Amino acid sequence: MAQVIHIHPVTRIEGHASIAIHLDDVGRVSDARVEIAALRGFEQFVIGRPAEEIPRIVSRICGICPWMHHLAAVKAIDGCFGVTPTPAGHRLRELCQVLAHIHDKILHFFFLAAPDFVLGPDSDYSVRNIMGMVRKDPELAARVVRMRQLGQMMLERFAGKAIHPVAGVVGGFAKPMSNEERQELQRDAALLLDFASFALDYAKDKVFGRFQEEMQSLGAITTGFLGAVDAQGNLQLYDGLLRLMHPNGKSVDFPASDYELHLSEHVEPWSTAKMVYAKSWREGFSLDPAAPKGIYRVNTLARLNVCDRIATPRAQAELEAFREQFGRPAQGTLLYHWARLIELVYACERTLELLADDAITDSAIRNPATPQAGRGIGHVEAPRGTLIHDYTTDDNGCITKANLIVGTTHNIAPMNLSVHQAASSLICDGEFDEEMLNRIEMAVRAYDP
Amino acid sequence: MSDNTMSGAVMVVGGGISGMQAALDLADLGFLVYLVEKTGAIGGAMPQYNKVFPTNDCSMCIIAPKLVECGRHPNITIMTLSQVVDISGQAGDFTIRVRKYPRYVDTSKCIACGQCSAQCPKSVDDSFNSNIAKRKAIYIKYPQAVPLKYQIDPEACLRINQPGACGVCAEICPPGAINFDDQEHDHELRVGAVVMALGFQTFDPSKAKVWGHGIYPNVITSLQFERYLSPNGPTDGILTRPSDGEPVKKIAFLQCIGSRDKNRCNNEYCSSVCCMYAIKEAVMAKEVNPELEVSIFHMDMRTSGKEFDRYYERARSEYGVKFIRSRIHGVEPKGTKGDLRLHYISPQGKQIEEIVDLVVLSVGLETPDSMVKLAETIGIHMTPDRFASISAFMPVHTSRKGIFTCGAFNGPRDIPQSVIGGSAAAASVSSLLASARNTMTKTTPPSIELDVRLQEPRIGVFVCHCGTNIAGVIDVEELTAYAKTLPQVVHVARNLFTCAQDTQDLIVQQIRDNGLNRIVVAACTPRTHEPLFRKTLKSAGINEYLFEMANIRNQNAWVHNQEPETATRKAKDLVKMAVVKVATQTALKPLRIPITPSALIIGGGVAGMTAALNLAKQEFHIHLVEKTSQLGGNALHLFQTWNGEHVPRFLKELSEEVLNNPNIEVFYNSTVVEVAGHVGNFNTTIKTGTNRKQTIEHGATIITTGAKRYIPEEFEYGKIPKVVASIEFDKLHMHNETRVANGKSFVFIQCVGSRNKERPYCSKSCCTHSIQSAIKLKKEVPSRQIYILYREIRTYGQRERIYNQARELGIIFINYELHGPPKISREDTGVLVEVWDHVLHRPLEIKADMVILAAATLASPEAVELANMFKLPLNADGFFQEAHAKLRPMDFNVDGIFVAGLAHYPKPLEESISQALAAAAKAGRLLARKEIALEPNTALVDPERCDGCGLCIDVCPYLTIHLVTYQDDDGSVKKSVTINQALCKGCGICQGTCPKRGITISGFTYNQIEAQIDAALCTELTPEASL
Amino acid sequence: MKPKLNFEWLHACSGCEISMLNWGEQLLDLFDQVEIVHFPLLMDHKYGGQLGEGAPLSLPEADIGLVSGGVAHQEHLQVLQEMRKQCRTLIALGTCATHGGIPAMRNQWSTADTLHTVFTAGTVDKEISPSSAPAFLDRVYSIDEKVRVDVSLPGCPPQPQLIGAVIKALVNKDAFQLPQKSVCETCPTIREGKKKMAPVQRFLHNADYDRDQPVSEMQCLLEQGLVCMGPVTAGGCGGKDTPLCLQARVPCRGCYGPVQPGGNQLLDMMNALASNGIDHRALVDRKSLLRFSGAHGLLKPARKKN
Amino acid sequence: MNREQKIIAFCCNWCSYAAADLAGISRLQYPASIRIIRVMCSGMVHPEMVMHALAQGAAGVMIIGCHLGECHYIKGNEMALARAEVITDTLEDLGYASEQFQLTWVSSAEPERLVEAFRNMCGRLAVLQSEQSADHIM
Repeated sequence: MAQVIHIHPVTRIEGHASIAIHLDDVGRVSDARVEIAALRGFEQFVIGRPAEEIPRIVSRICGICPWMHHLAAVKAIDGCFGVTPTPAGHRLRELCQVLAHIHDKILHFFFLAAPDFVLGPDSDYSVRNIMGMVRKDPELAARVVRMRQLGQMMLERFAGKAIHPVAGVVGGFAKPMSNEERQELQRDAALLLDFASFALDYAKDKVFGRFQEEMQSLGAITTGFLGAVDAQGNLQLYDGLLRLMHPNGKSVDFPASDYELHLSEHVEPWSTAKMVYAKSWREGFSLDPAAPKGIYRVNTLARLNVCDRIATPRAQAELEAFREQFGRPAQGTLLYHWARLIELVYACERTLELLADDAITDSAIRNPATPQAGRGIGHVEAPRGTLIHDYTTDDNGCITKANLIVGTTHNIAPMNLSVHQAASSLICDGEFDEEMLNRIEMAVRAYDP
Repeated sequence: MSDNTMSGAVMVVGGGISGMQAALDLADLGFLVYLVEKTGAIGGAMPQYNKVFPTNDCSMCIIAPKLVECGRHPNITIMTLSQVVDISGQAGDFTIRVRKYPRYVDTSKCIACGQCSAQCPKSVDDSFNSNIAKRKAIYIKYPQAVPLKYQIDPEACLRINQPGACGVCAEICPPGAINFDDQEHDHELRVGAVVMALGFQTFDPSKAKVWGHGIYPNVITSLQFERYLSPNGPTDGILTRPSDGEPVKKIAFLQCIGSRDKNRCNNEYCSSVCCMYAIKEAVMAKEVNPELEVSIFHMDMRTSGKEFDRYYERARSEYGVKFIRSRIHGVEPKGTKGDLRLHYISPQGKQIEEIVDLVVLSVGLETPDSMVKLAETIGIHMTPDRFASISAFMPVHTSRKGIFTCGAFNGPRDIPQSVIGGSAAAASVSSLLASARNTMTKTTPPSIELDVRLQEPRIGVFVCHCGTNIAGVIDVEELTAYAKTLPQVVHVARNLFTCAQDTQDLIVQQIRDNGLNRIVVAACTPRTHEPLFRKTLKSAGINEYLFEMANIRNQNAWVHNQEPETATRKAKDLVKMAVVKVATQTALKPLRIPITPSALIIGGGVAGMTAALNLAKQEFHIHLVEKTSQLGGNALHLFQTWNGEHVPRFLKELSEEVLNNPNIEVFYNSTVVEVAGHVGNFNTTIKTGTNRKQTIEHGATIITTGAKRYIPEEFEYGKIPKVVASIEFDKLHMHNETRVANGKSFVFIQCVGSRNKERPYCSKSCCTHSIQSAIKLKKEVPSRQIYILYREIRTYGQRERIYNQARELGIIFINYELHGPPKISREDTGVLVEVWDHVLHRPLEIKADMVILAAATLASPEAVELANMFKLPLNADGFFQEAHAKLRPMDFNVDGIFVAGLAHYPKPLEESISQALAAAAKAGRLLARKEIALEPNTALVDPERCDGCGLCIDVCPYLTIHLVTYQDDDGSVKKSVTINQALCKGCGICQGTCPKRGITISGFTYNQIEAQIDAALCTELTPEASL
Repeated sequence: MKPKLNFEWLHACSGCEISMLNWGEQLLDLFDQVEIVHFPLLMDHKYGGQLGEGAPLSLPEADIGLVSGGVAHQEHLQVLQEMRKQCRTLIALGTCATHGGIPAMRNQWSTADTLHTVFTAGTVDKEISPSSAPAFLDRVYSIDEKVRVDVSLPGCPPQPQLIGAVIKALVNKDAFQLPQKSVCETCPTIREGKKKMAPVQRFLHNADYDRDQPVSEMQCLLEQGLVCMGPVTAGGCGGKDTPLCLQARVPCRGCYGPVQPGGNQLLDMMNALASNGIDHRALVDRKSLLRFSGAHGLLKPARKKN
Repeated sequence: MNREQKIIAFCCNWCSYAAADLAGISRLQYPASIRIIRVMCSGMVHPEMVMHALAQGAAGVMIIGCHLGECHYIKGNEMALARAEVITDTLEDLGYASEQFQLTWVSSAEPERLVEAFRNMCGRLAVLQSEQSADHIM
């Protein structure tokens, strides 16, 4: 008898989602969908607002990665008003962005994802969580909690607000960094780098090692990838060119402002979430598991796949090891976790790199801006993928049009495919249990939606 | 006379603005005042005016509070329909016979419901409306009248003229107040002093037929015009032609009707006010209808007061009022439709005929014959112009000691001068009767009050029928039943007249019996009756502020009298609103601040010395600060007053008296350097001649810092030695210096530095001054050629006499305009003056031996600093800006500080002395109180809510709000604001600003108002959201 | 028995949850003191049972319920009502829950208009609106518009210590006091009154301050002419320290909602400016002063004028 | 719909409240929907009070103060004027009809003017209501 299995809500992810798995008469998966409830109308209600206020509004798209939206918007508004941030302003923004990556990655890996691995996908739902982790390894849990908090507090101490930030301003940054602040941040960043290295070692040892097979197979699909690199092909989070890699490994680099030439959005009648696909491949869009079209992925794994190298030593070493083991591009869905921890190391190293430069304490932090008509496209690599804010302003510098492509949007289509893949491989006769359903959720969790 | 024979009572005769001001000041200075008014209500002339110049305030609006204040003052007894018959005795101990004419209405019963008037069948001309409308035989003078009691006009009343007739008013009067048998009575009253504020009447132009008043309906007087313009007048402010009700398109104002005229009447003097009121009326008419053509025909525009010239200029340039310098000698009809024809000669010498559809006669002021007779009876001297004879040095003293005078009875004058006169008279009385102060006044004993803070509200509601005024419309039984259902209401009663004296006793009893701690009276308006009921609460031992009125008469029954059901529903809302408001009312106690009984007077000129001496005689201590080493100020340069009194002698006597008075401490070479404190308790630091700083504690401050003279930059002054300023000329003249002695031709140039673009004001005394000098020169050597080049001769009031005299002596007056000033050049040993002669219409060359420049009076440059220290405003010309140009001419909005003399505006000595006395009255009124009881409805800061955001600081008009920083319990630094309660007036602008209800006005808290809103809208606060 | 805790998010961004995690190690104590029975961000309890066998959208009973986010569609409303039913004490956490928050900005448009704009914006390949989307309500509601709320804890996000303190107090049945005053309470900037306040300017240049001096040496931003919503906004974002935005030397935008319960930040701010003689019309886009408190019917589509 | 339409009128103690008393003395008739709340000064009325009244269902709100330049407290009515602009702007911003609010100056001697203001307010609220109900039907 045909039936629909609902996983509602998908838990230990960063937003609202549910999964519907349709079984046919014989209990085989006929369809599987992830519904991400994302509609909040930002594209509508930013209209009419003075553009310089937008960074403080759109941060509310996500409370986990508000800095990403804040900074993508700031960069876009710079474009609208035709102003370039001062060098120090630019550095301070990037510093905040990489710092914001740190807490995010710790949160995702340890608080959300790790319980599946550390406690096991089959453990009871009531303990398969951070509270269970605390019970199992209080010392580790305490360190994790402390370190994530530290990442946030570094931001709050320096930039006022960590959640829903305010310090990025059109033309630069709102406050300069003092030497005391810089030294304090350097001390703390060193602690974080230690922890990042520890975390990666811990994961390789205690997590990935134990789930070698799943790492490659659970929710595995073959797709293209999108991420950011600099002109030399180095991994970039704050700035850089977008690189779209075809499943066949061929890439094209383009500035974010050209995104419309390469990407397009698609609406499925069953979802309020828009899906993005690679228009420039000229194959259209299809979610057919047998012959998907236009599908690419973003987020950590994608970035590690598209970049040629990472400019910081520890992360580069990890990248090399990763590539050696999984090739390029690596397609295994759970490898997102691994890639995430490599990026954590990079973010810590990059933080220290930025802080090491005296220019970061410069007083010239903001160039004055004048409201004007214009269009600006701001891009950053958010923890959940390529984030694009695209605004148009009128003569008074108020928004007339907005388009926002958030990281998760790119990944919605692949997530659907991954869920379909996982569900199909796990459920074949209409029988299912909690562990199976959790494993299906694990395929979603890897994308960190 | 020994002090104990002095009476502490004073009689003020005349209830116009001057008399009212004198009465209020005297009552507060500690004297019992009998305010004798010959009509049925006080107020005098002001209630008849639509607006006042130059502020364009609504006249009624600004006088109404004064009326109420007089009506309510415990130490003012108003005697209406009364006249003084005879005064015997002497200063300090007069016996006065006052005749009180019958009103035929018992004022203790009349509730002013107006039903009598509505039913009265007899209509007669209403003199209040200048006979352009009718009133009934039983009437009130005007709706805001004080006392608000009806009166019967015995000449008009059918019943009084024919016993047995009519009587309808007596039949319908709800409280039965009509008494047709009322009789006139004589009262003998003992008082220590008398203030004669007898007022004026307007000239009756119908006597001289030339103007056609009383013949042609479209010729009206300026007072009638006021009534036409007045929104509360008989035409609701709509101006139409009296003849046919057609819209008015063209108006001519004719000035000097009954003034400056020895031919058609005997009024030689200038009435002083007509130029300004004509401009005002013209502007008002233009405001309503900008299309209107308005011309003012005049001889000189005498707009010499503060801000008057600006007003004049605005009327011309902004409103397009035409000013034509020509005296019109007659008005003729044109056709049969009511149009009027005027002939005049234009400034260019042409004969012009003008057709207008309304002529307004700017009638002058004169003393009524009855008052002249009264003055004769009591033996006070009058001038030939039939005004009280006064000395410029003693501007409110009559020839009989102990009898003072003020207002237009002292000569024609405007409202501020009358107010100043009233206060000045009060000051003079107060110094005379200082020893009898507070011997006759009433004080209410303090009552013991129940502490209700911890009690639950127990509200009593008293519903008034007001006869049938309320009960005839509103279902009072239903209302009473409804009131019983309201929360916290424990007692409800109905009364026929809640304001009746026996009801007060009943209410007290019911408060006690039912343990009521908050009272609502549903009756008339709190504006008239709140004080009465508060007193009742007090006598019942409840804080008087735990009271609220529901205005179900004036604002309900009377205005919805055709909709009894709706009105009843509304009455329920109003009662509910009052109940919810009073429920959270807290007991309030006025803050009492002791007053330092001394005054600081800054400036030792005539004004400063006059104020000092008066206050010293009132037994207050005075600190007189003078920046030079000599007392006397600008008067040191003066030789005589306008009527020829010798100034140096007066100045010498005044200085000696000041120096010899033990209550006056003079600081020479001293200036104020720092100011702290507030009304009642100022701490002012002065720097003395030895550079020592000294801090003076004082309760009041009077600023008499004078002015300085303009050093001309024009007319070759300083380049040609024979061109001198008038003050210099006086000195040369006094010593008969050779330039003067040998001079055969003298030219005076007026308005030097005044009335120009830079200083668009009139220096006020120069015309008179120059004419006096000219007369003296001419009298000395009649062959001297004397010219006065003027723009407008402003010998206002009785000064007109010397202008006439000068012309009779052959002094030549030549008019010039601002854009064509005389040209001066050196010629041989003399000076050549070239000017355009407007009479001959050709240039004129005068060879002068001396040219005398009437240089302007300028604001003292030190005023700026002083104003900053005391937080006082200056006007655009740098003179101190008084609180209100009309009614508070020596006050500031900052309490306890007063201004007098040239610091306020240029003025002649007489007016400086008056203003100084008036300022002394104000200061004395404050100091005599010993302590200030501050209105308790002031702003309170809620420390639970205020966080010192500072939004309210600069919105406060009285600058009472300040930021403070404090440490809270855990040591963290917090900010808040504090209110200086002594300065707060409770306006609530701060409450209207604060976004967090951090500051509220007790009695009108945000929560109370919100509760009233909720009650009015009958919303029960039921959260729809609860599950 | 440890008190049970439900933590739901509705029309929310998860900032409130992250803020709670920013409480740091004290969080571990909390995990000890309460039993979390439903918390989608951190644990795997599902509506209607783990296999979906129970009643749809059913939740466990709890002593304390935390709800972040406002109510935008039917499912939010159902979850919220279930929360209210199951939780003895219900806490509205964060400004979305208490005042609608940023998402309530969309109340200036009808739901249909918003859907149209969103699904036609940018690079969408075809213009369709999803058919099986959850049933959107006509506007975004704060949760107290829909159910009774016991504790309102605004903030975007609420300060972690305050969340912690409230939960702890509820667990220990202690009394607690939420901040009553505005952002200005803990703002150390120099204030002298608004008389000299410059005309309102857009935030296109940084505030005037000496980078080597603490915030306490900086002139009040409002007095500098930068519209700072501090005076009309509930305080507490910086705990007892300087408000967070001020730490970053930027003006407050009002994220804790009105300081006065039921207050109107737009009206209060405009009133404060106008009362101080500042031309309120110089302000570009007044409505965004309600960007955090557009629920309670405050933000509405513009009235159609005839 | 049958609920009685009410108008809250904040009247200042010195001018408009006195004028309202005088309107009674003169027996001028005006619609009974007016509910006068006495305040010391028009500058005392916080715009939130206006908004509160409308939110509680008042058909309209009036603030009636002294003529400009005649404020008993120097500048309270100027303050009310500045706030009135805020109120009307905000009413439009918040989707109310700004016609629901009116600021008027009336001196203590102008009861006719006051009554006219009351009548005008009622009149325009009636127009507004008929417009709105017409919108509703459409």
